[in-house]
Amino acid sequence: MAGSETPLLNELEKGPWPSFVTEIKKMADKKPAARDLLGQLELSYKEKRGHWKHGGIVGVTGYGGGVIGRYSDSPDKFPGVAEFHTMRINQPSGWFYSTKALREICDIWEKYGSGLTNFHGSTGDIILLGAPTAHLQPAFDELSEHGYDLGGSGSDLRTPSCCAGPARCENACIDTLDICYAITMEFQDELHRPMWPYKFKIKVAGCANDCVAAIPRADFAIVGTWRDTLRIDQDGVREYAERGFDIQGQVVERCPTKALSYDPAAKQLSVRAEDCVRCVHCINKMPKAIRPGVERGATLLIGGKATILQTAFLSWVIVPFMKMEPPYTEVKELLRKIWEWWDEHGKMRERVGELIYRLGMRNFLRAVDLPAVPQMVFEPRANPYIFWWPEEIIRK
Amino acid sequence: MAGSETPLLNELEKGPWPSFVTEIKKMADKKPAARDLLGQLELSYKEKRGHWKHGGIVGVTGYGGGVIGRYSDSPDKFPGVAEFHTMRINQPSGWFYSTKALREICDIWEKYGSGLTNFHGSTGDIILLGAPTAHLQPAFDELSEHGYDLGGSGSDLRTPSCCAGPARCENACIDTLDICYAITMEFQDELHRPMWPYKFKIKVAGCANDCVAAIPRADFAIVGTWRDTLRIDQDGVREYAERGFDIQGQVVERCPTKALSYDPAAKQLSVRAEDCVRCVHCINKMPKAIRPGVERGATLLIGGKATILQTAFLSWVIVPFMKMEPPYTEVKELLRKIWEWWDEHGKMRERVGELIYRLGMRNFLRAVDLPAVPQMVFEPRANPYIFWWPEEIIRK
Amino acid sequence: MAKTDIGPPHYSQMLPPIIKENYGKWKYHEILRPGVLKHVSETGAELYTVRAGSPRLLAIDTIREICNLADKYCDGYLRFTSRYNIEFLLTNPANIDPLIEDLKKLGFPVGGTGPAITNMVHTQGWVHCHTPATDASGIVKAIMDELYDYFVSMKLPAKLRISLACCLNMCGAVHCSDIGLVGIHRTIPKIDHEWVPKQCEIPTVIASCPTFAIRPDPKRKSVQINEEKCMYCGNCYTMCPAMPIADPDNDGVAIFVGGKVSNARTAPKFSRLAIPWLPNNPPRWPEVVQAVKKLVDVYARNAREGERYGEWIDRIGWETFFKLAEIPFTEKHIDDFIFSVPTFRTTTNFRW
Amino acid sequence: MAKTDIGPPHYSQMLPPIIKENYGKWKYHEILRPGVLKHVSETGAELYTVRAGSPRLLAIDTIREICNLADKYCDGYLRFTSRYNIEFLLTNPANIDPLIEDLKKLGFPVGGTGPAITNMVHTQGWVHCHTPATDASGIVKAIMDELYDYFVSMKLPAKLRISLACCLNMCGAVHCSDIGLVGIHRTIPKIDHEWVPKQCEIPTVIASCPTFAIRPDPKRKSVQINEEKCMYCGNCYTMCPAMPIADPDNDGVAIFVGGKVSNARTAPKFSRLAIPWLPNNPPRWPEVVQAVKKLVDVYARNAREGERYGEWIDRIGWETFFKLAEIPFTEKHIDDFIFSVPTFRTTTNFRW
Ligand code: SRM
Ligand code: SRM
Ligand code: SRM
Ligand code: SRM
Ligand code: SF4
Ligand code: SF4
Ligand code: SF4
Ligand code: SF4
Ligand code: SF4
Ligand code: SF4
Ligand code: SF4
Ligand code: SF4
Repeated sequence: MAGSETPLLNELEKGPWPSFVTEIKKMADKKPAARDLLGQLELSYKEKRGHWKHGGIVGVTGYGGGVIGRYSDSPDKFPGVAEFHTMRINQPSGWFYSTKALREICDIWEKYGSGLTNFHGSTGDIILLGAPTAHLQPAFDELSEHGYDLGGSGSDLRTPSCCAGPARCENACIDTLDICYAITMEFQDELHRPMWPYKFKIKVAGCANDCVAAIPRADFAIVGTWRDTLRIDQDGVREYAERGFDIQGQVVERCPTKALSYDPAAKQLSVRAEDCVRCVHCINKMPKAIRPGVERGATLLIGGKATILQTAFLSWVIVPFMKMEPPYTEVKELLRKIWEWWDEHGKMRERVGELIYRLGMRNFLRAVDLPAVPQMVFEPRANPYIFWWPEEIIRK
Repeated sequence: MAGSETPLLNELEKGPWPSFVTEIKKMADKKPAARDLLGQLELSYKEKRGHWKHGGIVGVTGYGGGVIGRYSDSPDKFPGVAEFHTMRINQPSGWFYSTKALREICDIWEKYGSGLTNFHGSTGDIILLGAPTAHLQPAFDELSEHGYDLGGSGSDLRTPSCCAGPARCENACIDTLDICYAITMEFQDELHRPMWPYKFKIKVAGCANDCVAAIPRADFAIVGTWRDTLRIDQDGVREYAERGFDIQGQVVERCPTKALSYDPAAKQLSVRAEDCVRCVHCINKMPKAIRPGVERGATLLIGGKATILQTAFLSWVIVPFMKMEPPYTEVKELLRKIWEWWDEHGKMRERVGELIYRLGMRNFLRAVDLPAVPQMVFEPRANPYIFWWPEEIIRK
Repeated sequence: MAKTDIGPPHYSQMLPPIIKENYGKWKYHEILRPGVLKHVSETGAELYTVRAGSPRLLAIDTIREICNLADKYCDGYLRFTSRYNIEFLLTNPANIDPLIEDLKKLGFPVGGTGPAITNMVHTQGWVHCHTPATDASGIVKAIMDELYDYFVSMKLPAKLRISLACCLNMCGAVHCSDIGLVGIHRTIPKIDHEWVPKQCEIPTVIASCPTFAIRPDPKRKSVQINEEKCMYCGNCYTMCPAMPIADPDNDGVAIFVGGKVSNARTAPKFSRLAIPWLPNNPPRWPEVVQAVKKLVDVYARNAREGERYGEWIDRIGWETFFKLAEIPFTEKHIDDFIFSVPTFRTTTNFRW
Repeated sequence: MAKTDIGPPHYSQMLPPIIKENYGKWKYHEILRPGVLKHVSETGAELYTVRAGSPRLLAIDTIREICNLADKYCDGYLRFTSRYNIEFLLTNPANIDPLIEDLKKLGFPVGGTGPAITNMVHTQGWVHCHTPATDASGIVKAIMDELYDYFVSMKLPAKLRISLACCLNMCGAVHCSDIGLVGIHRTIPKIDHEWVPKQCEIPTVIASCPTFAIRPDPKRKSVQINEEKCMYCGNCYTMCPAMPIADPDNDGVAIFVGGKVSNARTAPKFSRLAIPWLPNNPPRWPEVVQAVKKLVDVYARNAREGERYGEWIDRIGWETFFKLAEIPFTEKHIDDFIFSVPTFRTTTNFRW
């Protein structure tokens, strides 16, 4: 496609950062969809507004989600994107790939789609951008043949995701990849056939750094932690000290609970275990000297979501510590109980966090059979609006 | 009254703290009201419930408030408290009294009431506890003759109150007594004739210690502060140091913004003025060495209230700094604007803070003509639910 | 007819000469001993204050006795504090001891200054109010007896302020107290369907409910309460006498901790739920008194010098507080009203 | 027919041998230089990672080129990060430089590690979505060009994460970013009363409005919007195509700052409003780019080592932030939605 037709977009080929315009152009000669996408996008740039029609339901046999229907509002001008649906493909845990796998996907998308992708969507799926309705089923069939499946969309379980975890990180307190895979496999039906009040997202982070943004971005966050004491290697401490690293200023004073103390003469660091809240800051700063404890598991949090409707929520603690061992029965059962309660009480488009807000943690905890613990709150209630269960009332 | 009739209450005459039961008993022989109060109270202690009827509207000519009607639910058993109304008398600023004044009040209450009082009610009034309906007007007449007036009750301005301030405190940055008096006098009509959606309370504190609990307990809090730098007397600092006072630990490290630094060798304390938030902690700890600055005025806050309906609010900043000089025109005008807006938009029983919550600070600030400043918030909004004024919209 | 709108007497009539002369000129103060303050003026003048604890509910005869003392030692002036204590204002330090002796004879303790427990802000209770869920003066007396020693000494880590309100209206404004006690109900109002239409404005009653638990009952021209939504605040009863809520067996006291009023160091803080309910057990509420005592003791033992109750908890975390205080944490401690979400712990940073 | 519900390929198929062997055994890591990590295993094995920036929107031909490099240097394995970057996993450190050379030729920058700016999380914008208030990829490209230097170096006080969502649905989940950009509308939806009854479920539309601005219009079997209550979130449009809200002149971008995701030191934090609106000015959004640049610079200049954006603001206070950043504070910065009250400053403790 001649650059002269997209003067505005061409501006975005300048500069050092790799350009998505260049990417679209790469496919524009081979793929009318890519060419017309460029044209329609140029129009959007000119008019400062989108040119996609509202919604549109498309899909593949046996699935209620996984494909986002998209139609141009100017199909005459841009016939290549008259139908430009997106397929969400469930990524492998931790976004690890063999080049073989990636090439397979590319080949399939060359055949059926625009040749454009997102690696990845912000929920974590592989996004195959733009195919006409008629190509969806054959594309899916071939993907399936090669071992790929659709991710979530609609009011279902969304594609779970996880950080690199034990595959590439010393902080990992849980096997994020395996947990993510096990949960994804266990709940294929929930993932593929929308049936809930709204979407439900699960993310698994190996430690409190939360490299996968589980707490802000998942309805259910699984975050690795430990229950004993972090491990300090005093030789490592000495190494940092001798390198001139400011242990007192950068580590000890930044410990949120002042759980650390440093003896500069002896070059020794010590921790008061009962005060450590496992924020991993000291580990981040001195990975050669400090490591998580050995009695490991996860903290489970619930309710995270973006701003619609009742503003964004961050997930909050519901289980301070759970052992995480295959087949992860405990967490799976908890998820089932949560969904059952949410499904029964949730209004349409009500995220689980919003439902808990509406009905109160007391009802949630009772329904899913979890004990209330102070770890669930920053601080207890300030108001005296306390509810009592019927059995607590004295009847004479 | 024979102690044998009140076995439960008698228990409350034991112990070192002065006993209210003893106080009631003191009047019981002279006053049937006090005697029957004791009787009814004993009954309450036995049955674990109150014995006053619900409400009852009584008053004195020309006033819509200032008297709380109260009727016994067992007038036959306790005729002395069949009618047991309370008069709220506006206290003098700062609760300072001459004994002459107190004796006058006692004499009047001996004549018309139960002889029982509260010094003071928790809004700040003198509470004259218990008089029959027929005595209210004559009691008021005589009080008025001696220079006393009623305080507030109902949906009106409540009796303003203030801390000891410049009368007895070196921290006072404003003349709390005079401001309290001036406001009370200016708004006599608002105080005495209920006409608003709900009550409105004003409290005046001389400094951030807020010894009158203005921020939690007043809809409108006036709190003294200064705009320049606090004053440090290094001789005073030396004195504390030499006395062995832990300046570093008790003062410098507790400064919320770490604005102070101490040189133990020179025994010198210094402050980074731009970081001082005038919390007065250092002044509290070292009153001989540190004093407020000299450019003084008040921070004004709005919205404080107890828990009904929408939970308790603490007042929040609406004017970071206002000079406070007689006749306090600026603050009076601001109050008028606030009331006008509240009166126009408030629902019945909606405190001004709740109204602002419902309609948004943007509408409040516009109505009362105050500029938005970051001092009004701990932190800006986290949601993108931003409203725009019609004039800000681009219309082509 | 009496004059109206004359307002209170001008404060200047109520100030002793030393205060008039040194008004706004105070330079610093010292606490000479529990209950005794010395304020020094820029002019060099010295004012001595003796603070005496008061039951607040005072017979006029007692006030007259107090006046006698003020006449004898203080040139006929005195004041009350924002927490009901009586302050005698002296110019002659030699009068301090005799005054304190005389106060002792009258049964008034001297103290409440500095790192101490001072008088409890409180309310009417069964003495005068129509909506209480508990008494006020009685519990206050019982608690102050128990904590008396903390009033007459200065041995706490910091000031400790206790307040009590006898119902959710919270006239004691206990919501920002180091320890706040609130009378609460635990059962829903009993609706008198005959009287509701006669005595109450239905829309007002409906609007009075914070949790929208009340709906109209058009058939009976009355209202209905959704039991699951009612948290027994009693506000509907305030608006409608035909919905009494008192229940002797189930009414009682909830205890909140960690609030503060001052801006010193940290912003004012709300008190937060420690103990959801203790029974009304007059005349001396032993369960409540012991709970408060224990709450004071655990603070006294564990907080650092200068740390208010809530500042101490901020440092150690609520999870540690509940452990140290040996109070079970329940779902009741978790907020479920409008501003609940910001209180939920949205981090893995916590102690075990 | 194709198999359904087979799920994703098992991750073990996707891991290079060195990772399989050292799975769960990593001991520590070092950042060798911007974009290059070294992980050391308990077994002594060393894994090198080279991180390359990606536009996220990738042509299959580009993916194939990336695969070529992974075949050449990494035994045929690679991964993507949670922020769209490409990570090459090497066992031989001698391959690092050649790989980086090859990446340069393909136009991929190496960096994004440590105290740097990494890739922007973002969304579809005009490329694929139907509800955007701004584009996504275009602004991201313009911003990353401007901040390129911060990607390929490690000279910031700490990690700085920028995200963008093209409408209030916030698919980019920008709400906890050091700098978060959100496409916003500023005018109310235009109701097509002919189509509303045909295309939309009225009760659903009414329920979709966070501020209860929508009420039924029974006459027209449509809905009405209360202008004063509408804050242009577009959620009704999501539910009802007959209520389009896009407005080229008034749509634009709001910028939030100070959020974070990690629990390191401090709990995760929401980003908070810095700049309420900047216009959509394609192709390169100069106003937005300059604003972000300035926000980065003021942080880079003023924050202390190790301080995230929000931690820096916590220390200096928002009042100082607005001064330093030279951003006017307006009533728009003051929250007026459900959880507003806890954000109001209920203390006199503030800076001038
Ligand atoms: C593709 C993707 C953006 C991207 O470019 O990466 C996306 C795209 C859309 N999202 Fe999203 N969301 C995507 C991740 C998110 C995230 C981020 C996340 O999952 O971490 C969020 C915020 C987190 C959350 O779930 O709260 C998100 C919050 C929403 C919302 C608001 C939900 C809420 O409760 O606040 C909507 C609105 C809705 O569901 O009606 C929405 C709706 C949409 C729709 C389906 C538009 C619509 O109104 O129906 C978008 C389709 C765009 C298109 O044409 O392709 N999308 N959406 C992301 C999914 C890719 C993937 O599967 O990997
Ligand atoms: C006498 C006093 C308590 C005391 O023993 O000190 C008192 C007593 C009553 N208050 Fe109060 N309030 C008193 C200070 C307060 C305070 C404290 C303060 O002002 O600092 C508060 C909390 C602060 C606030 O205003 O929010 C307070 C919050 C209430 C409320 C709840 C208002 C709210 O918006 O949350 C009510 C209920 C109502 O107004 O319907 C209430 C209602 C009442 C009523 C009138 C009962 C009623 O339901 O109508 C009580 C009459 C008791 C009686 O029979 O004497 N009272 N009331 C205080 C007034 C004495 C005085 O004038 O000095
Ligand atoms: C007399 C009184 C003012 C009045 O107009 O009546 C008063 C007087 C003084 N207060 Fe106060 N405060 C008085 C109620 C309060 C209140 C209100 C309340 O408790 O309801 C507060 C807020 C309490 C809170 O934060 O919860 C209060 C918080 C303070 C503080 C801050 C303490 C802190 O660190 O948080 C100081 C500073 C100090 O003591 O170091 C202070 C300091 C003072 C000083 C030292 C001021 C001075 O230089 O004269 C006075 C003697 C203090 C003492 O008792 O140790 N005053 N002070 C009140 C005495 C009440 C009583 O009878 O006990
Ligand atoms: C590769 C990746 C995980 C993945 O599965 O994809 C990853 C990898 C690492 N992260 Fe991360 N983080 C990754 C996204 C995140 C995210 C999520 C996000 O940004 O959306 C966060 C939360 C960000 C936030 O708080 O807003 C995140 C917060 C951290 C932190 C905490 C920083 C802090 O002090 O707040 C550390 C610790 C550190 O760097 O000292 C960390 C540390 C690390 C370490 C050092 C862990 C390790 O020992 O291997 C890895 C290299 C760090 C580096 O880039 O400097 N990682 N890390 C993600 C790379 C994204 C990218 O392409 O740039
Ligand atoms: S979340 Fe923790 S375990 Fe996972 S990649 Fe980040 S630092 Fe490693
Ligand atoms: S992990 Fe965090 S809380 Fe624990 S010692 Fe290290 S810095 Fe402190
Ligand atoms: S508020 Fe300040 S000025 Fe008033 S009495 Fe207390 S310390 Fe003194
Ligand atoms: S007044 Fe408060 S903020 Fe200012 S220097 Fe003193 S302790 Fe610090
Ligand atoms: S708190 Fe309740 S019961 Fe007590 S005085 Fe106030 S309104 Fe009456
Ligand atoms: S007691 Fe309170 S919550 Fe219950 S119905 Fe009455 S107003 Fe509503
Ligand atoms: S943020 Fe909004 S416009 Fe952007 S992809 Fe998500 S739903 Fe679409
Ligand atoms: S745009 Fe949002 S606020 Fe406005 S009417 Fe629609 S849903 Fe309501």
